[in-house]
Amino acid sequence: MDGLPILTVITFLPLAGALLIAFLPSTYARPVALGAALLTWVVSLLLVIGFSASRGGLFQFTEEVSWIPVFGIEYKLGVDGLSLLLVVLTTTLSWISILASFKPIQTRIKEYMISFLILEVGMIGVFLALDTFLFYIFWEIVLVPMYLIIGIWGGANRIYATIKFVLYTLVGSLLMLVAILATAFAFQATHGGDWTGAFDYEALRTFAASGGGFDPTLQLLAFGAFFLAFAIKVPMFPFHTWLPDAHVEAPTAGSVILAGVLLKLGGYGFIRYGLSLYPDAAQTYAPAIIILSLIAIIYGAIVALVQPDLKKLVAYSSVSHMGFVTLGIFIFQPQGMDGAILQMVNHGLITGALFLLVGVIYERTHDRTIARMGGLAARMPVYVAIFGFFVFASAGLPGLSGFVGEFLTLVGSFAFNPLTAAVASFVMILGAAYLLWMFQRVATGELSSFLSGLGSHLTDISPTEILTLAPLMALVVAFGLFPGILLDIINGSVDRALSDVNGGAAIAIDPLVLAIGLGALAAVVVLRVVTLPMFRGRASAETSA
Amino acid sequence: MTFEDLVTIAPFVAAILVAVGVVVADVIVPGRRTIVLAVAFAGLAIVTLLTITTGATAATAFGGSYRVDDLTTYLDLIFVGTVALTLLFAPDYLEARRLPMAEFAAVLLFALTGAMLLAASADLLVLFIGLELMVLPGYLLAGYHKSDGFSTEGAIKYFLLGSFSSAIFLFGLAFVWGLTGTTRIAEVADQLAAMTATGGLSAGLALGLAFMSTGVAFKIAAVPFHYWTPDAYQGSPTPVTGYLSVGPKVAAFALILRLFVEALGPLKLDWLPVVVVLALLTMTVGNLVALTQTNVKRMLGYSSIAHTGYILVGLAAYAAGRIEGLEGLLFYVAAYSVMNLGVFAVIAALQRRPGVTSNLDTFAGIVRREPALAILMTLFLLSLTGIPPTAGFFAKAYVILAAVQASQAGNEVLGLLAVITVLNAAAAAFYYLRIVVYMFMRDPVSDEPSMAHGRLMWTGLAITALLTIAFGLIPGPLLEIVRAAARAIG
Amino acid sequence: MGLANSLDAYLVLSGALFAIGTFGFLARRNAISMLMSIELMLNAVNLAIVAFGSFIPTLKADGSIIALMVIAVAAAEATVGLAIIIAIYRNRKTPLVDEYDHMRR
Amino acid sequence: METLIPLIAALPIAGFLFTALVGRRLGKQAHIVPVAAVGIAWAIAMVVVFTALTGGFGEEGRSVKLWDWIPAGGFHIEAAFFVDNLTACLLIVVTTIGLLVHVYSIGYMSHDPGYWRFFAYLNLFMFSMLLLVLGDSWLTVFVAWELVGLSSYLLIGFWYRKNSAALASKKAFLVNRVGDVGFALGIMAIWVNTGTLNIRESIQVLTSQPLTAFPIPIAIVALLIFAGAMGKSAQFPLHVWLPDAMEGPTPVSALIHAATMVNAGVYLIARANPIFASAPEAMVVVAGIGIFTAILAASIAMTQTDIKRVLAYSTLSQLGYMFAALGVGAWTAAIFHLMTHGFFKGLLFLGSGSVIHAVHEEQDMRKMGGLAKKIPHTYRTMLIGSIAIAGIPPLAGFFSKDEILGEAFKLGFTWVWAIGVLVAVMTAFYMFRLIGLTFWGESRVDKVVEPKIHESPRVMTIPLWLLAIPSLFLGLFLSWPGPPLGPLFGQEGPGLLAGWLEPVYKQGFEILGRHEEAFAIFGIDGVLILISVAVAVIGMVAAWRLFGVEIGRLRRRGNPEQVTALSARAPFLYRASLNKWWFDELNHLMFMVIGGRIAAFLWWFDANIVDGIVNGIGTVTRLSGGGLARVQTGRVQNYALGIAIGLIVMVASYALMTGGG
Amino acid sequence: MNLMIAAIAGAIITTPALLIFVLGGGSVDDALFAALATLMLTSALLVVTMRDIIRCGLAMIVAFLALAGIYVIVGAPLVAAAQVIVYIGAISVLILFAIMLTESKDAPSILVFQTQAVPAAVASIILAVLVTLGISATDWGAAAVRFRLGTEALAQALFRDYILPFEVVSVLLLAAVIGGVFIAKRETGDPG
Repeated sequence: MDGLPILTVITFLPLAGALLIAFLPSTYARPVALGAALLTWVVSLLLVIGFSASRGGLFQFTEEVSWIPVFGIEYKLGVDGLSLLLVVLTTTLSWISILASFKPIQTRIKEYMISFLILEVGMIGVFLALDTFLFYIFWEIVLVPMYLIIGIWGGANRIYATIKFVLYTLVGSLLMLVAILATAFAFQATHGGDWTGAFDYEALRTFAASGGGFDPTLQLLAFGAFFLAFAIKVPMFPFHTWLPDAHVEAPTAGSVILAGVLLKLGGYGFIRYGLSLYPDAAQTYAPAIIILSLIAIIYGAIVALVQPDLKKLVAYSSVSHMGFVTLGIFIFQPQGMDGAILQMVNHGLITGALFLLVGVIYERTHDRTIARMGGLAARMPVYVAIFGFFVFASAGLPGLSGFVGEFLTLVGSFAFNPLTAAVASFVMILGAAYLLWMFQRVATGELSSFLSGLGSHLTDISPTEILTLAPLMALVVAFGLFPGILLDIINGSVDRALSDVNGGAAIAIDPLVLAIGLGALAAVVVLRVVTLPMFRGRASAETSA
Repeated sequence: MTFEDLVTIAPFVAAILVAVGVVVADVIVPGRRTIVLAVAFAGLAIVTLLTITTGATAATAFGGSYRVDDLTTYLDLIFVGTVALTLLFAPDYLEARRLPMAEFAAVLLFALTGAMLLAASADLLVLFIGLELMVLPGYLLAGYHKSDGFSTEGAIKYFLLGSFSSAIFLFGLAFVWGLTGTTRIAEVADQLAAMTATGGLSAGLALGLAFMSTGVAFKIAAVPFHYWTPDAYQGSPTPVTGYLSVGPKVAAFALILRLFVEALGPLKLDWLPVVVVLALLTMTVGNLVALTQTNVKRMLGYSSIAHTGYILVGLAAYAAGRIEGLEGLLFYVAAYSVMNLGVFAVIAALQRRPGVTSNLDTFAGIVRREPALAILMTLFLLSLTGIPPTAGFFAKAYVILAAVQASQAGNEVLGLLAVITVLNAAAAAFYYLRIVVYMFMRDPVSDEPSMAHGRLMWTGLAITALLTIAFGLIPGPLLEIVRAAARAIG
Repeated sequence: MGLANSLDAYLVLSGALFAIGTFGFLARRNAISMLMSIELMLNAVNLAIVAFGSFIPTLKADGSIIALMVIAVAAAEATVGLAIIIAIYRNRKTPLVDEYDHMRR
Repeated sequence: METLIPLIAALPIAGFLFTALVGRRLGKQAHIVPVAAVGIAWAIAMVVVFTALTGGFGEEGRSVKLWDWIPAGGFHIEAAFFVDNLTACLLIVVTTIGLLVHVYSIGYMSHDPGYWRFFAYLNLFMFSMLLLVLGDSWLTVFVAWELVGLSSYLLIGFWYRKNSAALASKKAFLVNRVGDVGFALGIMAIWVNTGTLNIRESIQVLTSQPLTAFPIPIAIVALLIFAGAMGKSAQFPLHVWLPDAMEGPTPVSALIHAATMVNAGVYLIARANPIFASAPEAMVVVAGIGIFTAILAASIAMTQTDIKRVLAYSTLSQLGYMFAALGVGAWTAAIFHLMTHGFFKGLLFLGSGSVIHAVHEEQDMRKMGGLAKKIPHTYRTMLIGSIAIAGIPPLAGFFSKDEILGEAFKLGFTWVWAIGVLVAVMTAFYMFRLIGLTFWGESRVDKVVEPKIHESPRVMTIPLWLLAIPSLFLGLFLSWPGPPLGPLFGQEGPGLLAGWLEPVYKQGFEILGRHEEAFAIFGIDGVLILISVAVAVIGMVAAWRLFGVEIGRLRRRGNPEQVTALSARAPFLYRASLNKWWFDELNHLMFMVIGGRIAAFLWWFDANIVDGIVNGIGTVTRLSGGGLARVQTGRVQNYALGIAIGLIVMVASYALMTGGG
Repeated sequence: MNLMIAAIAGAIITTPALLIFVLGGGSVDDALFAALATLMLTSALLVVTMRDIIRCGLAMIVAFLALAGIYVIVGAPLVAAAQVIVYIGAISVLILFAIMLTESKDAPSILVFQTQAVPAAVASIILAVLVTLGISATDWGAAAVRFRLGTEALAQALFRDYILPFEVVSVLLLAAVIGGVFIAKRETGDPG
């Protein structure tokens, strides 16, 4: 496999598919797109086979071509355990969502498939790029197709949502660009004005690791910029408000990819760049980030409780779940990091599946309002069974993959500071609460008048739809029972990332700080709860299920 | 006047001859646009050839009043390209409105000669005349659709304010002459270096600088001297708008390079703050106002103002001591030229049928009617936004890099400028994407049949699109040229 | 007391003329008056240039030549300007520039 | 053994998967595979149990490793099974009762459309429960912990069309989750303290080193684990879910909510006995909560009218006993009571199921009465169960309950003993109230149903009798030849069960410094026995006086007026008992009302503050743009003036740079 | 009537010159300069203030004449000549012609002056002041006396140093004419 540049192949196979679609009549759009995605998936599986987990911390299959020699910018790809997982996740979810959009998407199918494949190119590229400049380019490439997917095939309020999504993301990423350039220049300046390696991730990393690394102020500023970009993508509280809008408006497959992969870009960026290039700054920021993560975990779950719209509920649950990712990363504990990465993968699978499931209902009812559902179990038993499976998976039921990541993160944070673990583990209750409540309102009880009104339209889940969900179920079970598969792959990357931030030796969060952070939130809440008038109406409306 | 002199100015002379040739051709066989175009393109080809061949070796002519170096060559190529592309885009539009091709081509080519002279001038008087020769045709082109109220209105606004600023600029120039006692750029620079070495900026020089800065700021449409831009752009025939947004602007930057960077180089640190403030105002105001526009041509007028701001960042970085700033500026103008020409070309194509406005809702759902144009438009808009891998992105990255370097070299305010630049870029995304929204995500207001577009139009669009991508994807070659050009004066 | 021999006198004079021209340009409504004001400004500049020419030793002849060029340029400008003025007068039937405000904001 | 032990758990899960996938098509044959699976599992389990109790695994037991589950660096978890005598005891209860309930269900659920689904769920539960008792590491136990929660959720909500069932199942899962959080944190604490999650290794570390060596105080660890136990075993204040859980089919109540799952907490603490032994303060808490739950539940059980709810509260109260026992350190007694209670309470529930079956899904005892003749098998078996639970010798309940009370007293927890005695009175009372209202007196059954009343089929009655047998003799069997009867017949040494569990508790006892003192049958112990027998009788007789009795010659009519009079005499206590001390209302206020408002507020906060800021920025930008556009008047002169002003500013600024020009 | 005005104007203009000449003891040149300067400024002011645009045009011619005179004094006769030929001969005529074309007649001041006339005035005065200050504050390294310039020297310079601009200006004029003609000429079917 050394002969052919397999990474380039993986990255640009979808593009080839897109071009093909562009030149074929639109009737071929669906099969070609699916074919391309499947092919990419297969190749990515080959990658897994060829990958040597024992050297998981090192970049393998690296390709290097000089691109803009003037600045030493290179077309450099490589894969380590971390990126391998995420790439496979991407390729898997891609073909699944393409398959899932066969029926829902009927207009402008050609453009749709093309943008979807280009989206895949961008996402894979982000994970494989080993050159900060290249990374940034892929990062931005992701933006455009998603913008179109939401904006063209989205719901009623799609334009507001998509513009919000793009602008929000752009603010972050452009600042990140400044940071990338600043870093590169700092590197060049310290290497006698020689640009070679100024954008090369590994060179930068070794420099950052070697005594002192980058100048402290530069680190603070640059990490700040990176943080903003990633925090918006993840999304961390309080940068998350674009997410519910985007999810609600996006077509099903769009939501799947958005939740399944796009959010992971942030977490990946933190581990790959945030920690490795600016260790000291990472240490400095860590407490704040940890507090934000805790807030996100609890806050997201609580807000999810009262969402009237299925997709919004899942969206807020994403905020909560991704909080675990950032928490796990920034406590600088091996278990935490392991957990964070697992959480990324599992959230991708489970939340992706949940969005697919919501899509299934939406296909039949053209509605997502929880209040109008009810009693589905009577009419769609198989669907409800699968739905229940993923609901519990998302609630972190042991034996399914969701649990391992969550629990590892908690273990790590407990080792870091029991208080954080105590706070975070509350989500075990809250998560179960909003998920089961939702499940109860949708699936159980007598069939709601709205649903019975649909009559024969309310058919049980179709084989195609099952086909999209089955692989996810299989993976969720497999990773739940044998998380070792994943852990072996990522261990190397985790150790390296942690050694980059010198094992978090220095960082220790002052419980006081934590208390203040949470206290602030609590204070606001209490303050408003004691004086309720302005939303009593809604409160009663939402709590009466 | 020796033979060497003639060789040196050969491209310039050739350009003049092409212009005259077009007129003559039209006199011989009136109203045959094919012949006109044939002559024009053939001539431009020759000009290009000469530029490349003679540009290879730096030389001066006419007692050092005319100078050829890598910068000259680079700029000349941009000018020639701009004019050639404009000539590709114009015919469909003019034909539909029964406007003659010959005069258009001739005037445009005269403008080209002016721009080339600007780029090559080593003498302030030549510089001034080149400037006039560049702008006067501009006024005429703006009013080229003379039976159209908007066109002429734009033209007269452009003309009156333009000549007003010319007068101001010239007044400043006069002071410089008076103080330095010479018109040769090199000597001016030496004189100024000597003067500033002893006791800084003298009052007269300050006056001169002020007047010249104002004049130049006007020509590049920097806030608060930009007022003419939106009206002129909106009013002019769309292909002309495309040209106006690129040719005169780039030429004005050539003027800056020759006058401020070269002649007034010794006063760098004195005009740096002014440039910083101008850049800041220009990009911010440009973008903010563009947000509220509903007429695409006008919106893009403001956007071009904003881009002036970005380019000025490069200039500021240079003034703060980073040659990269100059490189960034030069790269940016090239990128800016292709993408802006492209974007206006698409609008021109859409307006082929007379009476089609450039209002936003004209663009509603055109992807149904004109998918190719819609996609091209999107490409150019993305480039203007600065999304990789496009020319616009790399250009922006370049000037930002320069600014960052300058700030790390101790001029922190440049760092601030860089940050504000990217924030602006983010805000700008809103109105660029708004057009995309209309094209792809709205339903068409009227169901007109799609229009046929001439082969020339498609060729031009193809070229611009390719360059837009190429500059972003493989900027290497262009970078080399740019650096050489920058070294010629930096 | 040698007014005619002091450069400043000429320069101040030209400055004054320039200011008057500016005022005209800002204050008048008629396109042609504005054009005339511009001509005044250009002449002011010319005066300054010529004055420099005959007081700054190194400039010598250059002053006059520049002045001649400027005059020529001014002529060209006037031609173009008048042409445009006539054109728009055809469209709008008024020479008052501030009524050419169909494009704004 | 390497294959047998895993098979015990593997068979039910296989049965579950099979039934879940194809059961729908099997119709009325759906039960064959699941019941067979459990049956075989039972057989194997018995083999394993026998080997274990005959010392086949040695003192420390036998563990079987399957695979490395979570190899996350220092955090290494194996998927492994472990069997020792404690496990063996639990296996007996779980597999036996499980099997009987399966059989019983064949009859009970025969008319239900979800027949196959029911058996699938039952198998899933069996797997989870077996995994729980077999788990070799804390995390495995936790997994099972959650899985039993899941299967209980599924079974409680089995009749998903009933909203009450759906709500009850949700409530059960959530309340359990509260406990689970504690358990999870406890596990983390153990890992942080010991660096391993293998139960025996971690306990080894915890007991071998000085307490000060651990970052997390051991008392905290103990309490966290206890929190988990409270959730599953429904101890106050997490007891609220169990009564509602009666929404599920009766076999479920018998299996999960009486005999097996609710005992998980007891098992857990017994398993962790050295940890608790090292944290006396924690043990006091356990004892306190246990005995409080006991009396609280008993007080409620006295007035409930729903036959299953009475049994549910009785279960709570009995569990309270067990925890009290665990708290005072009478671990053997706890397990003893766990086993006996498992059988007779299972019996009672299945019996009540049979009753309900007979009167056509009627659960209100006020609409029963006089059923004794109509459904004799059910009546007899249930009577046995009641006597057993009431603590009348020589039935099973007497031995275990007496051991608990006796130990409590002798270990100096007099207050526990006192309350325990009180509870014993109440127990006897409410059990015979139940029997009286249901089987004796004249019938109050709906006239329409009256003639259709019939005894349940054999497939249901046989399990009842099979359960009646251990209810009769298990106590004697397990305590023999030890106290209390052993000494009477001049026997020596500890009872059978005590002998079995001795190795399990060795460490714990050592830490507590306990030593077996001689059993004084003619001394203190005898007195205690007499007392507990006496109080049982008192309670029984009191019930007879109020609700009548019809045993053989002993006949007496109930006396409703006196009942109302009594309840009127202590109105508050009566209402409190009737309304279950208003715990459901409290929870509703706390979680639905206040919690709901908090959530609603946060949503408002999100939409208007967090997002408001974001959108606000956008709006401000847009508006400022509009403002700036105002400059563009379209008038050349205005523009020119602008330029002129700009020029002036420019001149001024440059002039400043010259330093005043 | 017009003669009257002209006479009065002449009187006003010549007074400062006479004052300088008689009282200030300046040379004839000084006096002439003063006179011409005054004349120029006055007529320039008239250009920008008078209502009747035709008179403005005439006043402009006067101003240019005066300027030409000043050129002579300062020692650039050739420029003076060019001034007379080009401006008075060509441009002014052009302008007057345009005035006829656009029928801009005598008009009430509301039609003459912008609403912003006052700020405009202020701005221009400030500008003038600033410029004057600047000029007076600067040492231009000027010679004590102006020197006259011989025509041949001029030609020398023109054809040695400035041949290029000289040629280019012709191109400029050519362009202006071609374009101007096109824009100004009335097309068939055009309105007006």
